[in-house]
Amino acid sequence: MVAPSGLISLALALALAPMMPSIINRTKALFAGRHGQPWLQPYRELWKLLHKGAVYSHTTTPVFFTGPIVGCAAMLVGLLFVPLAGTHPLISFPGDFLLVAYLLGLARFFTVSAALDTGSSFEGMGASREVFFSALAEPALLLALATLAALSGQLSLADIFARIDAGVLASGAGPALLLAAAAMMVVFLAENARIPVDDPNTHLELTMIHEVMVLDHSGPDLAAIQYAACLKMWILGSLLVSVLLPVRSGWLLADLGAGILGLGLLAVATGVVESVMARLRLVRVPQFLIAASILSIVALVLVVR
Amino acid sequence: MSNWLDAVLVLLMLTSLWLLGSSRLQACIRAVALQGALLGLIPLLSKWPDISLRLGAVAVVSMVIKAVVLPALLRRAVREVNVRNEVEPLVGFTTSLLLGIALWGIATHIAGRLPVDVPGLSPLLVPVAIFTVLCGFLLIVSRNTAVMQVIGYLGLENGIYVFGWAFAIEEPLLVEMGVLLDVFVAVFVMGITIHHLSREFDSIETDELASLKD
Amino acid sequence: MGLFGVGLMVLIGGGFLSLGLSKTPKTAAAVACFTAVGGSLLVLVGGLAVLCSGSPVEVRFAWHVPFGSCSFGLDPLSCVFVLPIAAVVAVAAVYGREYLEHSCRPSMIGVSWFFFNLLAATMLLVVAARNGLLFLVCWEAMSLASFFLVMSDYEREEVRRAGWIYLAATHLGTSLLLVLFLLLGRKSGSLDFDQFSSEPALAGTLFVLALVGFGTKAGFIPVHVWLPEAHPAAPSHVSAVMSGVMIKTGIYGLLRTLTFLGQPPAWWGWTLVGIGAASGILGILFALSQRDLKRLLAYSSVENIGIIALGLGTGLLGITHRVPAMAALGLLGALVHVLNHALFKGLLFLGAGAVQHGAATRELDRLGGLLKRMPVTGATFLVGACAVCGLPPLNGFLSELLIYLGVLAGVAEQRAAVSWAMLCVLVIGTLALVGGFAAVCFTKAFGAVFLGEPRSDASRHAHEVGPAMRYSLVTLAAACVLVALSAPLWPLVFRSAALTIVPATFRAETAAAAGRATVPLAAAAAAFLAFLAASGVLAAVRKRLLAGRRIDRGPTWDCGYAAPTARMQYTASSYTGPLVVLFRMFVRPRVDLRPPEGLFPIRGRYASQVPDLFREYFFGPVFAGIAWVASRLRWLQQGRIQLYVLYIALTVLVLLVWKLG
Amino acid sequence: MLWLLIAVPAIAALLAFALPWNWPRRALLVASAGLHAGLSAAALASPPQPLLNGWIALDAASLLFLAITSTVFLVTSFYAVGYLAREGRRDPEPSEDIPFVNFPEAVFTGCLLLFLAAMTLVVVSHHWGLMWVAVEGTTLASAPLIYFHRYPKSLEATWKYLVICSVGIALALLGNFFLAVAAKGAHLPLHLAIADLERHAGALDPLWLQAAFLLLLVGYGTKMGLAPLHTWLPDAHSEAPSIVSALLSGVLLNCAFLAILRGHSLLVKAGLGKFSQDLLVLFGLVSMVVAAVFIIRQADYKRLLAYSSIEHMGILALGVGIGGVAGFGSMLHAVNHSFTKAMLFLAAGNTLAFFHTKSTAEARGTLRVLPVTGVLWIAGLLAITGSPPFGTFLSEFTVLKGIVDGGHVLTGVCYLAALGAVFVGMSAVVLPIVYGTPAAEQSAVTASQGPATEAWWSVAPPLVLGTGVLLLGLYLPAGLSDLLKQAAIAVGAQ
Repeated sequence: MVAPSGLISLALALALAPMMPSIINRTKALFAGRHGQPWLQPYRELWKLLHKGAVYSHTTTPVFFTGPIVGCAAMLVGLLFVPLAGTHPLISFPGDFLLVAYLLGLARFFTVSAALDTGSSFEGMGASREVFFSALAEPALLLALATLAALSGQLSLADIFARIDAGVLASGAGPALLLAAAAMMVVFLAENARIPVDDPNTHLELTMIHEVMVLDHSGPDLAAIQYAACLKMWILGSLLVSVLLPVRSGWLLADLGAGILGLGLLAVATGVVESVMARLRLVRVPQFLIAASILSIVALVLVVR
Repeated sequence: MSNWLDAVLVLLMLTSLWLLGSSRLQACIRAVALQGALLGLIPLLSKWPDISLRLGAVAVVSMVIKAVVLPALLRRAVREVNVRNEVEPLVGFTTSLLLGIALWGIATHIAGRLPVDVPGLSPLLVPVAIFTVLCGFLLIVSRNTAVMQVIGYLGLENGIYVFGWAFAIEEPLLVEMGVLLDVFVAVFVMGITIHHLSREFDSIETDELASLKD
Repeated sequence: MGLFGVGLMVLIGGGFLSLGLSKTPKTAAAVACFTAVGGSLLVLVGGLAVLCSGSPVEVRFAWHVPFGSCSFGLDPLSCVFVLPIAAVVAVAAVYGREYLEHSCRPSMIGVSWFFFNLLAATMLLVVAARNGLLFLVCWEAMSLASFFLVMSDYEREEVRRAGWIYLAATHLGTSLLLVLFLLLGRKSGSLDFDQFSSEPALAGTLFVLALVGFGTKAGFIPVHVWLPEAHPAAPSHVSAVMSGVMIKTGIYGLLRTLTFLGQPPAWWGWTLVGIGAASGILGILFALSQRDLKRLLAYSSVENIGIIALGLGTGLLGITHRVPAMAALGLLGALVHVLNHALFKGLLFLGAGAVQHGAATRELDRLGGLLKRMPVTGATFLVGACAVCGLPPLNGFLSELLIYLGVLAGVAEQRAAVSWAMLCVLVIGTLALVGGFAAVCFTKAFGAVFLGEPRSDASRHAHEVGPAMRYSLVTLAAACVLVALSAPLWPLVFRSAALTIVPATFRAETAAAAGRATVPLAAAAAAFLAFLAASGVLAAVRKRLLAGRRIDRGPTWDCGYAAPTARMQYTASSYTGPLVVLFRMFVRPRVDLRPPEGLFPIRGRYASQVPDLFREYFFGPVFAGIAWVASRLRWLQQGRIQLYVLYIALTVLVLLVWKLG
Repeated sequence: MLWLLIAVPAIAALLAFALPWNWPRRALLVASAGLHAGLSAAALASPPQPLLNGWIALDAASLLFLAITSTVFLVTSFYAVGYLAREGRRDPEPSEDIPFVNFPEAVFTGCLLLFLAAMTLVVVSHHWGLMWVAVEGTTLASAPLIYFHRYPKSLEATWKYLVICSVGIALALLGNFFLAVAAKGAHLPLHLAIADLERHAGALDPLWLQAAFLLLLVGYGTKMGLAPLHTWLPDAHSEAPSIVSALLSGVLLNCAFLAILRGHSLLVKAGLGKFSQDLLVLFGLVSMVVAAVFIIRQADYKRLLAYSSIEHMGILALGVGIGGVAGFGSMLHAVNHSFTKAMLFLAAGNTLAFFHTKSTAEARGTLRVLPVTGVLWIAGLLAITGSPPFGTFLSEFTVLKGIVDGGHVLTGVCYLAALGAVFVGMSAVVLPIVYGTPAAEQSAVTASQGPATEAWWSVAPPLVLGTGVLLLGLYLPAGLSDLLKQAAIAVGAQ
């Protein structure tokens, strides 16, 4: 079904998505005792990139610049189905969360292909890690979502989150919800290339995952990639927030406000995590992700029993 | 005449044991010839005194063949290939004899399972027949020279004929054919054997004949 | 039925004609190709007619063999399989004509085409047969035709080995089917399908027989071992047919058997789900650890068969527990995936064939950078790769979506049972994991073959394939997209087929649930369109932005390392290395490492290959064991005549004493 | 009429011994084979009157096996002509690797015809004694055929064949005497005409009857090649010339089988069917398993075919033992097996003539050097292992149906397991023969002047047989199936 009110949250998402990295960076700077970059730094970077030319490697093929386009398009379409807190998304249908999950997969497929297209061994390495880790993250996410579906007895994100309110928490499903949320948090960190899985601002290609894949992109392509990354963070973030923040006042503005506030807090939390935690050794990451899957399986068993 | 018949049967049995026990080819040939002769007596004794001409003729012919012709052929074979006059057992003679006793036990057991209600028939007949057959088998299995296997085969045949004479005497075709066949087989087996011995191998050890296998 | 029959005649006739014309290869190929396309199109139309009308048709002739009758029929279930068979055969025939010209000895072309047409015809006959004996004859003829096609390159040792493994596997599988049909026909004494009935006591046995017998053809783990051997060995258009549709006849057989067995108990569903999970995960794990492109694709077929099994299992559980949505969506998902897999796996195998044809190797670590040299092949392969990963906006996503929804529908009904959580974990976990691994596997395949720099001279001098092969590739790629965009259609088309498996008492509500399945699919299709539009817009924007700006070309950023060579690229094997290490319990690479030694090392060597787990640790040892026992028993026949006579004597004695004593 | 069936080959045999010229003799062979076939066809059309107060007669079973005999013999006789013509040309000094050094052709042809006569007598005789004599006759007539190439191995094979078969036959004679005793107990007029015995079957002494059947089974089983009495079979088949192997496997074994069947039907009529059925099933299964054991990794392709014959004899026995529809299947299988196995042995003959070796390791890649023979091999493999669309599939399937309908679970499992093992083992051996890479010299020859041209006589007969099996798999004429049914009933297998 289609809900016009979804347009508002869509517009907010498009506008505010770049704020999340900015908040994260400010938080980290705060912890590091630095002043940190300006709040609108991400917007400036996008603006700058959009006005640049581009450099392409001899090796590359059209796949190279298709990657960012597909990635960005996938996120945009994904946003159509993602509710923020209690608010209704633009479109919703039974199983839409599967579509969203697979759209993320599509974006990944093309980002990775674009990375491989350069023929650089570093980008190949990054691509290898990316697909490896996200393959392990996927069950965690889907099983967590399945838990929510089972809990609410609904199959579309809108209906699911409409049913997950304080009442549900009171009804003893709290632990399950928390476990699912924890799993989703892990996925959030992994998918958005955050510590403890990846380090967005390392300077050594050997240790990068996401950053190394986009080394060769420049200009508008890079802008598309960065914007897509923000949107991805927004999508996963709002799923997480909708679980953790059961505010279902029914007033659009109140719910939206709560949701955005929640996202902000999530960004802060991420910043805190990044500041206090060290990055895991690469061989440890799989266990971290599998643990997330196990969390959501436990949650599922708790719910269905 | 039934005690005469019994005597003949006992003699048959003893010849079989003799076959098992003797270490000389010539002796074995003699034993098998004797068996043939005794065999010829059975119908005459069991039907005495009313002996039809046909019966007498058949008996005599078989006696001639089994007691004279075949042993002669065997001797010729042995002479031709001038093998040593040894039996060359795979199983020692004492063992063979002990086995023979065991076979007698088995034979009596089986015979006990097969009652015959034919008046005037010696109770010894069935066990002796079976025993002779088994001894023939034992000879074939436990001796190493082709000639001894032929002898064993003849012993086995003799055992079977004990039956033939005792029961199927009214059955014209069978006996005559059987006799006929004996000649045939003898001729062929001997022919092949002699051929084989004289041409291909220069010994009659059947070990030579174990090249075809898996 | 009329069209169907005519199409079959055309196929068979064309086959024999090309056999007769094998003296003149070109004409033979032309005739066979033409008849194959024409025949399968006729069949396609006939099948569609039945599918749309939804009313089954039957014809029956007398057949003078014991228990045999020439009875054929087409019902929706058959037609669901007729569709992909005819489609893939037609495309593969067009492709094969050009492919064989370069890869097959002229003297053999006629024979090869004969068997190709025969394979096509027998597959169709299998799905149309309505008599047990007829089915078995067609089934075995199909296996033999494909066996001879697999052997067509018999000069190579590994091909002969593959052929033998295939022959043995299919024959052993079939022997179980004999028992299956005989048991089914036992009560009525006739082997006609409409006379079949199963005693309730035997239903379980029958199910297991069907599962193993048909599973061997379909490629369920652990009886999949022939598949990764035979499919790479065959000519590519044949691999496409075998992997795309022939293995599906196994699924058809299983479904057809289920229609005889009545109400399924829960354990059937669970078994299928378990097998599906195992086949899915292990299949894709083996796939992503392969170095030979066609082997990789073959294993991925095992994975997809696993997905189909998951759908079937879900559907059966839905029937058992009377959850209409679950039954409908599970079965629909399985059936739709049959079609989808036929399309994209056919496409991928044809693409692999094109690669082998263009670059003269299938070794992933010797390929690379082909997209520049073979643009059409590359683009279509990309489409196939996305489809097989189940990514939107392509058809692979639809079937997986249906299966997901089937399970979730079951759980959403809030049946309180831990087993439902188990089901969720099994199905959803497997599908998710398999999806992720498939992405690994096919980014590897696509990247290693088409992207980066060529890793060997052969691939450096690769050339695009001819028009016929290109067209067939494009056709299948377009089919994948079209099926995706016409998503809401399929539940309606396949509904009646799915219902044939559902017990009559439960049909109505299942049908309703199946109808409701159009909603999410329609939405998905809309989303696909939205996505295409969005990417179009973004592409236009990018073009607009870059218009008139400075665009430089340079070497790939090499992190300060000057002049990296093509061989320094990340290889396919290293790409999947971490995953293989993580799952070394299942995937056991056999490594042959000779490191460089000394101050001035001459050369080192590193080779690794991944043998099939089950062949290595189960079937191999079992067969070797049997052979060992046989060799131990050979002394029975050791040439001494005394021993032989002893056998006779002992036999007599033992029998006399035993039987009379 | 019946006399002619036996007399024609017998007289022809005597002529063959006498005739001094080769070609007329070969013509005589074919002619008499044709005449014999014609006579049996006539007999099929209108069964003739029995002779010797019913000791020689033609019932359905006789007709069936007679038809098989004369068909296979006729087809192989064409092969024989070409074979003899070729062998006649070979250089005479004996050596193992060029195996073809001939007995005088006259003896060969004569014995071939005598063999036919003896087998015909076995088939038509309805008297235990007569049948026994005839079976012994087949042994004696075929011994020289096996000894055709006179080198030590064939001599050894002949020796074993003679000794083992004679011992077996002797036991059969004992069995006949036991029958006589059984009849004596019932005070019957004592001549062992099958018809009389079966008429009074009820009155026979059951104990002696069972004992007699045991001995007949072991005796004729030795000839038929039921394990563990089969031991002569692989040696004889591998050493005999291929035509002879074809006849031994395709016809002789059937004759012995018929003899056993007569005993079985007698027991059935006497109400002791269970006894003989169990024994037949037991021997059938044992034979199949033993054959499988030796087929796996068999290194000599003629021995391979011999063991496969043992396996199929097992199937025949099993089918009759199961009874019901399986009996019919076993009759059908007798036909199929005869044709298929004859065809395979003829193909093996071509292979042997080209490669001069029976080793499966060295005779490889027939498809490339002898295309038609290669095709024959692969078709024969599929046919003999019972794959559709060949007739053997139908018959093995029917036997299986009998097993399933009877609910013999264990038997069914063993049957399928043995068949599976045989298939895997046999295909592993035969596929290289067909597809493998030929040894250097052969491939060199082929490379220089292309694949060898195969004489029509060497490929046409097996092709005819193969086509026959194929047709039997696709269409079973009503007349034939009736004959099979009646035959099964006649031998108490239905």
